[in-house]
Amino acid sequence: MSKYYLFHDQKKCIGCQACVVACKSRQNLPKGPFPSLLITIGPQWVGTRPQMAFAFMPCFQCENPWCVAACPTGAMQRRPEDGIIIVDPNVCVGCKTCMSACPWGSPQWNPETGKVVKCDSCYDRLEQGLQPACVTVCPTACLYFGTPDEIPEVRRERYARAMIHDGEQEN
Amino acid sequence: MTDPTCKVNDLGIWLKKQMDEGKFETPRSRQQATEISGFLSEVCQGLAEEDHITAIMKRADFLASAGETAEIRGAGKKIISDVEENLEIFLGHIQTHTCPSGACPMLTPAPCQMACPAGIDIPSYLTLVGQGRYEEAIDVIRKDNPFPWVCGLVCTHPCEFMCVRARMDAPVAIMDMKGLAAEKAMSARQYKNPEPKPDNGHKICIIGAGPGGMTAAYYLALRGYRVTVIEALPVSGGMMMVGIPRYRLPREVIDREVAMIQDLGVEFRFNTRVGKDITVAALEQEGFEAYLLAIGAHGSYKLMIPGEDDFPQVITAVDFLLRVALGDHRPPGRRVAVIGGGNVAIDAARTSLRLGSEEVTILYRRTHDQMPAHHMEVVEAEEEGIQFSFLTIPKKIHGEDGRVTAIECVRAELSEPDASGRRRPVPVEGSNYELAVDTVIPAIGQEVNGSGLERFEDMRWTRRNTIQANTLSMETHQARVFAVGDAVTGPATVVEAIAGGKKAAHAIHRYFEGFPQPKFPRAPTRRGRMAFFQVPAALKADLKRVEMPLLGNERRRITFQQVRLGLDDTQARNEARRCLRCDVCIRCGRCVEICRDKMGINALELGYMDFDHPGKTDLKITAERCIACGACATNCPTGAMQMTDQGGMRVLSLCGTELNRLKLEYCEKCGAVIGPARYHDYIMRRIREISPKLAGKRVCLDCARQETGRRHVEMAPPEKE
Amino acid sequence: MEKDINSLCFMCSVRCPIQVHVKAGQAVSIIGNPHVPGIEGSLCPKGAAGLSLLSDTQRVQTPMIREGERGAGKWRNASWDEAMEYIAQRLKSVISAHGGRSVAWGERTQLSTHISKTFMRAIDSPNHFTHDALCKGSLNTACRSLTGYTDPQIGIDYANTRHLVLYGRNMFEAMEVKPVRQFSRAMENGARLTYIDPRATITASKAHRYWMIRPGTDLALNYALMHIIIKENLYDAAYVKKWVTGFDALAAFVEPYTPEWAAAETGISAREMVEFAEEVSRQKPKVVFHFGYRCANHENEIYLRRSILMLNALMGSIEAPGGMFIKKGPGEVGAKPARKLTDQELPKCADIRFDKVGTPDFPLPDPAHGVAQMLPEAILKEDPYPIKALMAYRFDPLMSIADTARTRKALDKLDLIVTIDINYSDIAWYSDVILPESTYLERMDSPQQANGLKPQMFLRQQAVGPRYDTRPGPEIIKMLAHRMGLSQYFPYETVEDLVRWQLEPTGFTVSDFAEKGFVAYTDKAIWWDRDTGIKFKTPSGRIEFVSALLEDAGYPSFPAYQAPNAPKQPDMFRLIVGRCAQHTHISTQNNLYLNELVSENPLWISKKSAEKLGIYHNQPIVVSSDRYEGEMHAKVTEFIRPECVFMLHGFGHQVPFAGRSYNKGQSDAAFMENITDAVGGSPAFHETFVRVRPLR
Amino acid sequence: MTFRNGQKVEIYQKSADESWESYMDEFVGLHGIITDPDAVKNDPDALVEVSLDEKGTHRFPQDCLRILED
Repeated sequence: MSKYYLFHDQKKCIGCQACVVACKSRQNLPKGPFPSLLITIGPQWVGTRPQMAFAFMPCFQCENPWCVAACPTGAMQRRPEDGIIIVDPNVCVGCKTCMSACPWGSPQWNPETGKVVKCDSCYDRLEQGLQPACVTVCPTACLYFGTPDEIPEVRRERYARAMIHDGEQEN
Repeated sequence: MTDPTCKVNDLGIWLKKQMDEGKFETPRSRQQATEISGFLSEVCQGLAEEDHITAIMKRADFLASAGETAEIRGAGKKIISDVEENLEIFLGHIQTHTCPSGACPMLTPAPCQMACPAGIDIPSYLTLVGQGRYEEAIDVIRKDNPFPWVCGLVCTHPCEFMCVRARMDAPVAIMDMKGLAAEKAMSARQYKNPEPKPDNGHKICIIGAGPGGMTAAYYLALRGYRVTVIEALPVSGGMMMVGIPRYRLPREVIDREVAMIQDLGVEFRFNTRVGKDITVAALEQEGFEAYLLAIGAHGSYKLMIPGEDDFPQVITAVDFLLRVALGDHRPPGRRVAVIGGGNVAIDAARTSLRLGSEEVTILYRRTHDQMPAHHMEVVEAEEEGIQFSFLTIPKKIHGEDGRVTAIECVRAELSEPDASGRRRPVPVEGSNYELAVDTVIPAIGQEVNGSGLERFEDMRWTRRNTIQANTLSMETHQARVFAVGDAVTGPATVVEAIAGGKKAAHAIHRYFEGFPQPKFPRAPTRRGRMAFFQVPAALKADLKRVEMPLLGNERRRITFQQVRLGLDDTQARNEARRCLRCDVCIRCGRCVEICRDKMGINALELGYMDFDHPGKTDLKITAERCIACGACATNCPTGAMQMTDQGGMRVLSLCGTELNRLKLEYCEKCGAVIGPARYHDYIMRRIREISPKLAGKRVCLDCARQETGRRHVEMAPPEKE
Repeated sequence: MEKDINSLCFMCSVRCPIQVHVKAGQAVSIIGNPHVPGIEGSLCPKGAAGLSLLSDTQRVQTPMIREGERGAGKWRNASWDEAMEYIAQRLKSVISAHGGRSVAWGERTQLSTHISKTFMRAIDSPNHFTHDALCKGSLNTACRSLTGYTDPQIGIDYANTRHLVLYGRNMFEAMEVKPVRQFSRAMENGARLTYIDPRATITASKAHRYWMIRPGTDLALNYALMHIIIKENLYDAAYVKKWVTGFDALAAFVEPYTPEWAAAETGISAREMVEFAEEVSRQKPKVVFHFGYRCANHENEIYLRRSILMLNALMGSIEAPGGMFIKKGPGEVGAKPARKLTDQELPKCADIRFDKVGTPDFPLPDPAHGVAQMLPEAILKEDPYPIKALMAYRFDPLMSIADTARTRKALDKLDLIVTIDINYSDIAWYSDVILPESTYLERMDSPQQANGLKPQMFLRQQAVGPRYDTRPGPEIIKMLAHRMGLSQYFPYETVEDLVRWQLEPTGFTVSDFAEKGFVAYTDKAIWWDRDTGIKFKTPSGRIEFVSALLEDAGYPSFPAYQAPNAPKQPDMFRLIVGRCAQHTHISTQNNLYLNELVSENPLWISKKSAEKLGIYHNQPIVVSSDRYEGEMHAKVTEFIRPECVFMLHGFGHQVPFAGRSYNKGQSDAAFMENITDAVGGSPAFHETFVRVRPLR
Repeated sequence: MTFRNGQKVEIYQKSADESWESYMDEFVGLHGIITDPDAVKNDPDALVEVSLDEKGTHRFPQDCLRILED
């Protein structure tokens, strides 16, 4: 785990994929790689209600990253200062071992460069005091990024708020 | 070695750097620069047409005139001047699809093609021959050499010296493959001329019907010139016909290929020596606008020993071979001494034997190993019973009644190496002896006989008594007069004369078109990029160079039948599969380096790649070590190394040589390919310590991601939780 | 050098405020304008894909003049001078032969529309029309019939609503960033969402109540809801008394439309309707029955839209926090809006419009927009007079007007077709001249008058110079006007000149926009007094249930309910169409990133119907209507009513130069019949029936 | 020095001979193989044919050549 944490509030997510596009656009990627991906589950009927869920899949920036261990060239690295895992394109030779090693499918293949690309939590933006691109553009503000203590207890807060309002309106 | 540089590639690199540094701030200029960069890259990859230059210049003009900053305008100007100054190189990339600098990987020619003086696209025709496509092979060869059959039999084949396969075992039999193609195409009536351009009205006079003159005639005729060839002898072919004996080169071979040139409308005038039978003034009268001197080197050096000029039985090898070629088949004598150690000496000796001479001895000043003659020729001569007397210096020719009776020689020994490292033969005092012979054939060198060319007054001669000509354009110091072949180089090879003839044809055309003459050696033209033969590594490694079958020794001694009997289809098929396809694999070594130094796997042992320090090559070891990660293929700049999934296997191949073949595994969920077990084992070993439990489950990357996503979602109505 | 430019997006027509980061002259990132409350950096996926439009090599890069047959794809590149001269010569000859009225100008409404309108006035043609009718002409008419305002003049207070009711308004896919963001927050605070659609969309999956209604029966539902609300006194009686006319007539009219009757018609249970009516009544007036966005489905479209608006009126939610409001302009605070070129003294055209809007034949649609789908018949029948030239400005009749084959036939009769566009649209490909417009990132535009609770003005500011030989629309029109000898109406050279001229009366200058991208006329939300101050612009000054506009034109205010048309054959499906979050109409299908996300439009078909036809998921199928037959892929799903099939709009492009979208999917317009709501003006896009069979 | 077919050589200097042409200047330092020595009489004055690594086959005067190995 990096020192940061990205929380995806699936309740608010509408699956629009602005996050995915902003991510590709930031790295100026061609067709193919998705360093972050939004996975749609459903729809399925839950009673009379069609239910869909979306899972946002950036890199989880593992504490003990398999991709780094698998990489024979040293291109895949964990930044000591913040634990973000990055790939150095100057060292990567495109052996794809990181891709196969990662259980979450996070490292992606860039067919234009013949190298791996991945979510690097937009560390360049973080260094400028900004949020990652995906978090910044999310229209419903369902993505939260920060150190774990900064992440709001979203679900608990929502419940509390709903209780207050519903109390007013419903019974 | 410094990194190779190419003007086109350099400009592309420079432009990219300018863009990376943000020199093109306005998007419009940046777009123009991006487009130029794209065009340059296409030029470097051989994907460009000539209008690419126009397109580049149009955009550069925009930058130079409408660029928003002085820097952008400066860049535009630099691009314009770079292209203008190096137009020859830019056009070369586009027209020939080769960049001999080595900086443009896709355009780097094969060493064999570079070595061929005529620049034949050897890998392409070898492939075609290997597929039995002889007609197309001949078309490819004749784009650069109108004498594939002749050269298929007698070429000195520099290509084979440079053949990379030689660093593994023995060179590909490039020459023999060419001979086969010509024979097969001719026999199937598929040996055809290309369609010539329409008549352009210009008249060209070529003096000498040897390989140089006739090659020029061929390419000029194809370009629509009206060509006349003037020949002093009654036959065409020059030294090919009157210097090379028939058992090496049958007359029919020359005749058929010359006939192809005649077929293009080239006029031949035989028995016509310029300066004697026709004057230069008369030729001018006829309206010839340019001349090509291709008179060869038919004069002979003299032995400068007593008795040389006193007997009719002393006949130079050149004169002897000419006489035989023109039909005089009397033996020169019973006991013949041939003097010299070169190919001509061997030819004279073997010819004498075939005419019925009983004893033929070659006298040579130096040792066997120092004989300049081609090794195979020496071996075949020895097999036929030619005697050799080495370290033997002729001193005097003795005779009686106007007939030669003996040659007096002195034995020699080699000196200690002198300052230049040369070991000279030094006569041993008092070792004189006489060898009883009735004929002496000196074969110690030829020279140009320039008589009759005096009217070309501005032409200059070298101290070697050859015509001085620029070896790129074949121009002499006389305007409108070009020269090629032995007349320029001194006695040299057929293929050099052919190369010269082709260069001269280009130069004459450029002269008429008003184009400047080339400043650099013209790069050979890549005629295609043929599909690879799929060959297992073991077979590739084990295929031995084809052995040319030879005529039986008994027949050889008594007839002029062709000695080298030629290859058959099967032999050719196998021989073509020995080719390493250096037109695609440029031996940059990136694959080896990545596999060994970056991946630490070292599954590629391709020692042949280094010209200066070839190491061990083991094509079979890859299958033992390679994990099929594909990094070599990904980083291969030319597509020589490829990794593909076929028939349930992942196959790594280098120019079609299957280096490794591993069974694919499939995703347990969706059935997508997930690569071979050995690859996964490699990864598992690397991550074992941090993921000890992970084993067995094989899902593809997409499914892994989907799976994880699924585990992360909650599916519940959006109400209170 | 790095800088941030505050500007306006134009990946769709919503024009969300954006901020473009520019480094060494190149745009390197786009985010939502962080200075704008309710945006705060956010973008939709289309907005996020803006840079791939900017860098697209598959957009029009230089003026082009057709060389071969129309649509054959043979072009020569031309200079702007050459292209303008070419157009001007041909326009002049058309005008001299057939008069100014023979020129039509079709446009997707945008910030520069006042300029093209000025051009048309200057050449004495009444035939400027916009895309609007195709989207929501009947809604516009419905709004005017009830309130005197058009739909763009009415806003929705998403942030404070307690209940949002959507009739097929698929707001989480056909998304506008600010409403999505505001309503997401409202939902977090307990706001409820009811969604009514024959197809279960993502929006449906977010709703607290989802009704999979029988297609075309929404009006039945609404009549029943009004029946319940009136019968059970669930309406805001004080508000109705004060602000509504014709309530009694409505009450009498809906009396027979019981929930039980509607249940049979719509497939929604009567009990649910009653529960719903009771719920919204508790929440009133913080209730919004959304009047819709694209409202062009049925021949009685205007009456459905009126019924939705009437439900709002019954809830007392028009001009109520958490409900709807009338947008306030600068006049509310005594300030002035930016002026427009059309404010000038311009020739008055005496001719009627080609679509006959404003005549007794077609009295009610908004003449400011006209009725685009009338164009093909007007050309073909030369009724009311010949049309000989078409200027298409970011508007594509081939893919936007139903019945493409017919439209193409009409276009073939024209002497001149000119397209101004960024992309190689299908109409561009079918034109005689293509004039490439600079993208929204490469140009400044006329200021946007953003009326609302707090009137503001936004400015699209140029982030980067044009990448190709393109120009901003206002400069293109000015160039053409100059060639036509009409310069006097276009007092500017550059867009910046124009903006300065427009801003003159406002007291603001261009530089005032630099910091935040907008200027505010006030910082306080303006609500009119619900007792005394709501300024309805109807003749009565109230919400007219019984509408003077309609009745005066001879149309009823409440027509009796008519069941939707049945298919001609029982094996046919009603074709319904819609949008996804990743594409804008017909304009983004070739965008590198958006195309990668959604590259084709499969046909949604219910599992039940598919099983009957032997069609499985992802199978190639043939879809045919009376107008067209084409191949698609089947998306077999439980989430659509069995009597209808669905396809996304905007696919099936036929331009080889736009390689990513070329021949991908099918265009809904090709299948459709060109049918119009004769009262309101919208086309009826959901009145086409198709057959589906597996591809053999 | 006599040159034989197949010997590896280096163009180690420019030649003073008249047959040396200016484009050959950039060949200095390159390695190659003797492909056609003086095939007749080991004349130190004869031009010999050398195939250069990646730079083609040319005739050179002998004073610019040096044998790299036998």
